[in-house]
Amino acid sequence: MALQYLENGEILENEVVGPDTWRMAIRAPKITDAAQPGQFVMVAVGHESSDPLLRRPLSIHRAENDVLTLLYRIVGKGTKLMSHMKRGEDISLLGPLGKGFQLHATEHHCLVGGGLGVAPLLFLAKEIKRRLPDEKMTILLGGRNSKELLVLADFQHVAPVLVATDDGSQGLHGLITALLDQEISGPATIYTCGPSPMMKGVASLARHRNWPCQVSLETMMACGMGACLGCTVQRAGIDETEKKYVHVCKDGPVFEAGEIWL
Amino acid sequence: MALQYLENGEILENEVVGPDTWRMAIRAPKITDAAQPGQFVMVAVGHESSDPLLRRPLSIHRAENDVLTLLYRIVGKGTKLMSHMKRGEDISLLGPLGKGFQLHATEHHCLVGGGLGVAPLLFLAKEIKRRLPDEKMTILLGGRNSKELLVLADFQHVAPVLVATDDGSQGLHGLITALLDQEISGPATIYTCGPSPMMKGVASLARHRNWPCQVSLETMMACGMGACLGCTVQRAGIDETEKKYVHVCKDGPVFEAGEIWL
Amino acid sequence: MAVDTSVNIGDLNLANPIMTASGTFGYGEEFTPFVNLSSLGAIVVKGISLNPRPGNPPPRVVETASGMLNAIGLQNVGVDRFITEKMTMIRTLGAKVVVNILGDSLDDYRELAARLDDVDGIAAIEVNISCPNVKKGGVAFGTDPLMAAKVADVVVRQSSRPVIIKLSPNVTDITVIARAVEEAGVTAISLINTLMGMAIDIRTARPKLANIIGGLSGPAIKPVALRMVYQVASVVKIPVIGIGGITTLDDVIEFMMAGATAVQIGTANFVNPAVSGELVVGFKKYLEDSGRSTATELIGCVLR
Amino acid sequence: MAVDTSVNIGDLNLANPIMTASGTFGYGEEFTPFVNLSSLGAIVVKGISLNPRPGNPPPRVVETASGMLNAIGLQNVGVDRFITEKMTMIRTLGAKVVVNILGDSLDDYRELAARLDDVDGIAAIEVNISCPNVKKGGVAFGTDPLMAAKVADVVVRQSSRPVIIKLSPNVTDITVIARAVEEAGVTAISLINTLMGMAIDIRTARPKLANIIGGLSGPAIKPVALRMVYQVASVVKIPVIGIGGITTLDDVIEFMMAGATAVQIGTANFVNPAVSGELVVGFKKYLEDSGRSTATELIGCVLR
Ligand SMILES: Cc1cc2nc3c(=O)[nH]c(=O)nc-3n(C[C@H](O)[C@H](O)[C@H](O)COP(=O)(O)OP(=O)(O)OC[C@H]3O[C@@H](n4cnc5c(N)ncnc54)[C@H](O)[C@@H]3O)c2cc1C
Ligand SMILES: Cc1cc2nc3c(=O)[nH]c(=O)nc-3n(C[C@H](O)[C@H](O)[C@H](O)COP(=O)(O)OP(=O)(O)OC[C@H]3O[C@@H](n4cnc5c(N)ncnc54)[C@H](O)[C@@H]3O)c2cc1C
Ligand SMILES: Cc1cc2nc3c(=O)[nH]c(=O)nc-3n(C[C@H](O)[C@H](O)[C@H](O)COP(=O)(O)O)c2cc1C
Ligand SMILES: Cc1cc2nc3c(=O)[nH]c(=O)nc-3n(C[C@H](O)[C@H](O)[C@H](O)COP(=O)(O)O)c2cc1C
Ligand code: FES
Ligand code: FES
Repeated sequence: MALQYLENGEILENEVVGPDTWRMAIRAPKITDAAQPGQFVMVAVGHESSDPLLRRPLSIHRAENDVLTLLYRIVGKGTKLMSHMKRGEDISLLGPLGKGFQLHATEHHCLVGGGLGVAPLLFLAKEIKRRLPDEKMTILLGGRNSKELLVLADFQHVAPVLVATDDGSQGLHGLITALLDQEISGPATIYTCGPSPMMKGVASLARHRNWPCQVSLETMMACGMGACLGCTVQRAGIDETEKKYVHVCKDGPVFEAGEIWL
Repeated sequence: MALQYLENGEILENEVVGPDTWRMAIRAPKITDAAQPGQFVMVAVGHESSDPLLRRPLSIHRAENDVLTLLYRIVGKGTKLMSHMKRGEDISLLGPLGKGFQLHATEHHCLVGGGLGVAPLLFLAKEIKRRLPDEKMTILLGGRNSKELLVLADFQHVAPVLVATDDGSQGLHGLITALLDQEISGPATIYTCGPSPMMKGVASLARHRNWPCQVSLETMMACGMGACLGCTVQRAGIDETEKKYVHVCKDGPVFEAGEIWL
Repeated sequence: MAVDTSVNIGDLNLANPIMTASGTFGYGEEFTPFVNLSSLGAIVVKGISLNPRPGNPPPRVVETASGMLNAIGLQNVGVDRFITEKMTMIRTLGAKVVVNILGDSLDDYRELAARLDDVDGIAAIEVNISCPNVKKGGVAFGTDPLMAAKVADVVVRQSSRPVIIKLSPNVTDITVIARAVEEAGVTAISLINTLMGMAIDIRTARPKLANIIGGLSGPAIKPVALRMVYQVASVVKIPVIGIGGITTLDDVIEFMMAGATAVQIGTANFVNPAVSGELVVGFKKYLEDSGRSTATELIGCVLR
Repeated sequence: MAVDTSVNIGDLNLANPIMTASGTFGYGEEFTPFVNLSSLGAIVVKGISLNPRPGNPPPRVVETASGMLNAIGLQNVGVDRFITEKMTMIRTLGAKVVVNILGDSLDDYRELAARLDDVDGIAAIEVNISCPNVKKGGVAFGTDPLMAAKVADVVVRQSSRPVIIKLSPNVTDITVIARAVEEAGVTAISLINTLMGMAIDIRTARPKLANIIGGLSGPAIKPVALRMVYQVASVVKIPVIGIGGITTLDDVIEFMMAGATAVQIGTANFVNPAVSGELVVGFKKYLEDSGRSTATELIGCVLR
């Protein structure tokens, strides 16, 4: 079994980086050291209260020098509580969890992220650059508007970035799938994370173009470690055994697009 | 009906003043203005979480210049959460609640407080001094040891203070009832708040000496405003109607000692 | 856009679906500093019995995770003083008032219903059947479909007003009880009353409540309440009133979508005494914002 | 002072009363980074049926106030692969293992019990009777005393090992079911399984769980679980195993004082995967600090 830790990290930074979007940096040497791009952590948000009860899954945004970074959007109680946490406080993390992105040599690494889906892609981009420094990489980012293009500069430090916005306030006026369609030609490997309609679009284009495509999924999770069987998505193809479903926390969150029902 | 408010106060100070004991000052003009000694407030400790669920009853320790002060001990989840609140944050208060101390002219006002029971007595002492400046007042405070004699200096500013400690580290080595028995002679009115065995002792001595005696009680409370009927204590004497019990939040928290079963 | 927030419980028209739950709102009076009572759909007053009851010894309440246990023991002034003293005050409140009744026997219920039927200023009767039937060895009326139907029947016969029957959740199949009381002719069903629960003080090794067992209420029970409202609304034709842990506007909408025509706010009144009034305002705004023109559109939309 | 933390479930001696609950601890393996499994009283593995089951479509879990709803749908590999694949791994864990079984019919239960009786490395069988009886129109076995007793009877007859029967809390009178299965000869009773609950997504007006209704677990249900353990322990002579919202050491002590001989930790494992091991350590310390020399002194001390 892969190494997993329950680690109390010290919050080094917790700040706003976009609309309702925060970034938290945590000193957590054990998890940071073991982390692979595409993996996630389960974060305890509730202190001694039983409401909220469960940990919250968040992708590993960066993992460098003993410091794990999370990028999160306030959507409910748990993420709101996280945004109230202060530098110096402890936070309990469980991780690294799940199966991340698979890195293979390819002519062209294309990272396609929408909205908060950019969270795991920065770690991935940095790893590609570190481990496969000579290979071509392009990063495509989408958002509703220019403000929703999160941590853009961080990506630009790693590789060339192309952007699309729904309102045209920056980059291509339109969907990120259109950007992908226009800008990328020839063989490539796609890594994508974002809202589910976006990933569907990206996966279908990839199938069309014969690009291998890895998608990073989200589902509701109770445990994050394969114990509750709560985090299912359906496998592509019909099967009436217990193998009909895969578990996002253990078999994923990253899957080959063809493997599952998107 | 007496004036009651639901008021969001601003925390001006929240600091340790003794073993596990904190003092919180809150700008809350409406409640402060309406407050009488012996009354209490119901404090929301849970923010948007439903655990802890209920407000916590705390006596009004001071009420001056728009500022309400609470003195509280960390005994569980709710008070612990209170101690984490920071200056500048808001806190929701419901109050002032209940029937406080009755001030009548008397030869000698004796305030007898043990442990956290001193909380409502400071406000009372100040009111006696303000409204009945010519009458004699003595304050008797007890605690396990000198550290548990809380906010002693604040009392000493108002009137002469006598102390007793269980371990003899300050004042009389022994119970506060012994101190009361030794030091107070002649007619007096007793106001007491503290652990239940202490109040029993004080009330029994008062009965013996024919002193009017007001006691301030604590029970579990859900609403603090007479709606849940949860906060009962038994009335002295037997009665099989609904009048068998009184409600601490509405009929009290201050009672004539003879009125209830202590 | 003008929206219609009103709902009907039989012939009883409520300005909006927000009611307060029995035993959590006193006789209304206590809340006048915080809520404009006439803005509410209705208030339900503390349960009334034939004779005054002292209630249980303390401790009567204890907090649990996202909930509380109570064993008040149905303390009340009895129907005589309720009529002479409380109703006089209640009529001045400007609220629609539902009177909650409870008994030890069928005769109790019959007499209570008869006595209250002559009293002015009552909009409806709500019958609490979670109480023990003393003749049947203390088994709660509400746990047996036959007994529940009998109580419903005697009250309906004595009342010229709408009769709401309030179900106990401590049963194997709530739909059986619901169908039985519907057959008996009640106007509406309200649910749920509290779940039976317990807590122990480990320092003293004694139950935290003097009565040992108490009723669990608050957000903790909401999923159970919502499930039962959904189940009951699926099988009866009469209006269902949802109760159990309702605290936020989202909770109100959930219960209505599950099939509730109205809702009652209970424990939440203790946490925020202004909550019922806030929900009335919030509900109207929700309808406006969501582009629905009537409250009734919401009712049971999950069922369809 | 040397303390004896052990307890007995019939002939089965547990080093301490801390077990893990079925469906919340996988097959144990997932927790090896966080807990020394051999330090636990026992682990109970995910429920096993005769044939593999895919389980329900997603979403399968949703959080509620101090609790969660699940509708996993009893996904499992089936008894054959359980025996050949899982048991091989489980035997290496060094833990005392209780196997939880579930069926659609009496025959299922009989066959499961028979198949497992030959398998090495199983300390006891726990029978989940909260499942629907397909022959009886889907009414859960655990809601009817006769059906519950029949299941208990067939499993007891096929098993040479201790048989624990796990009760559903969704019943009017838990003591009736408990007495019925005691009569049928089970070694112990565990309770409670989850309460039936529901949640609605108001944006979509659809239930949050694909299965509509799910099982409520976690701290929210603790008061109900504790009450039922207390009630059952008051009427049966066999050991009772307490389950429901147990998270802290205080919770463990409460359940034991209410009459539980051992406890199972469920949802809390998701919040803190190390919790079961921490409770083993904490329990020993509690006994030492409280001056009790044996765990058994605690059992049912509220009842006395
Ligand atoms: C593997 C994984 C990685 C994730 N990475 C990130 C990340 O890097 N940054 C980020 O901001 N978010 C991420 N998410 C989503 C994040 O977990 C949820 O937004 C968060 O749990 C919401 O918690 P809350 O208490 O604020 O909201 P809640 O009050 O619990 O819910 C608010 C809304 O969010 C939805 N929601 C809650 N939990 C989840 C969940 N687990 N998955 C999807 N939707 C959910 C609810 O259905 C509800 O509509 C990830 C989810 C998964 C499964
Ligand atoms: C009218 C009134 C005035 C009070 N004034 C003060 C005050 O000025 N300063 C102060 O420190 N405390 C005061 N108390 C007690 C205070 O309300 C409790 O200590 C507090 O509610 C505990 O909350 P918690 O969440 O920290 O503890 P919990 O986790 O709720 O409980 C911890 C322990 O405290 C006990 N407890 C909880 N609530 C109460 C209660 N309402 N009354 C008595 N015991 C309780 C519990 O039984 C438990 O043993 C007062 C109580 C009342 C009724
Ligand atoms: C302190 C208290 C007293 C109650 N008294 C009554 C009562 O007299 N009659 C009744 O029918 N229900 C009574 N109830 C039950 C509530 O009306 C309601 O059904 C239950 O609390 C669930 O709703 P909630 O979770 O919103 O509180 C009482 C509840 C509480 C908490
Ligand atoms: C995700 C999940 C899956 C469960 N699966 C099973 C199961 O397969 N068999 C069973 O008997 N109980 C199952 N249960 C019930 C638990 O074993 C336990 O009885 C219940 O959750 C109450 O305990 P808790 O509040 O500590 O979680 C499951 C519970 C959860 C939360
Ligand atoms: S979240 Fe529990 S198995 Fe995946
Ligand atoms: S605390 Fe509710 S009536 Fe006193």
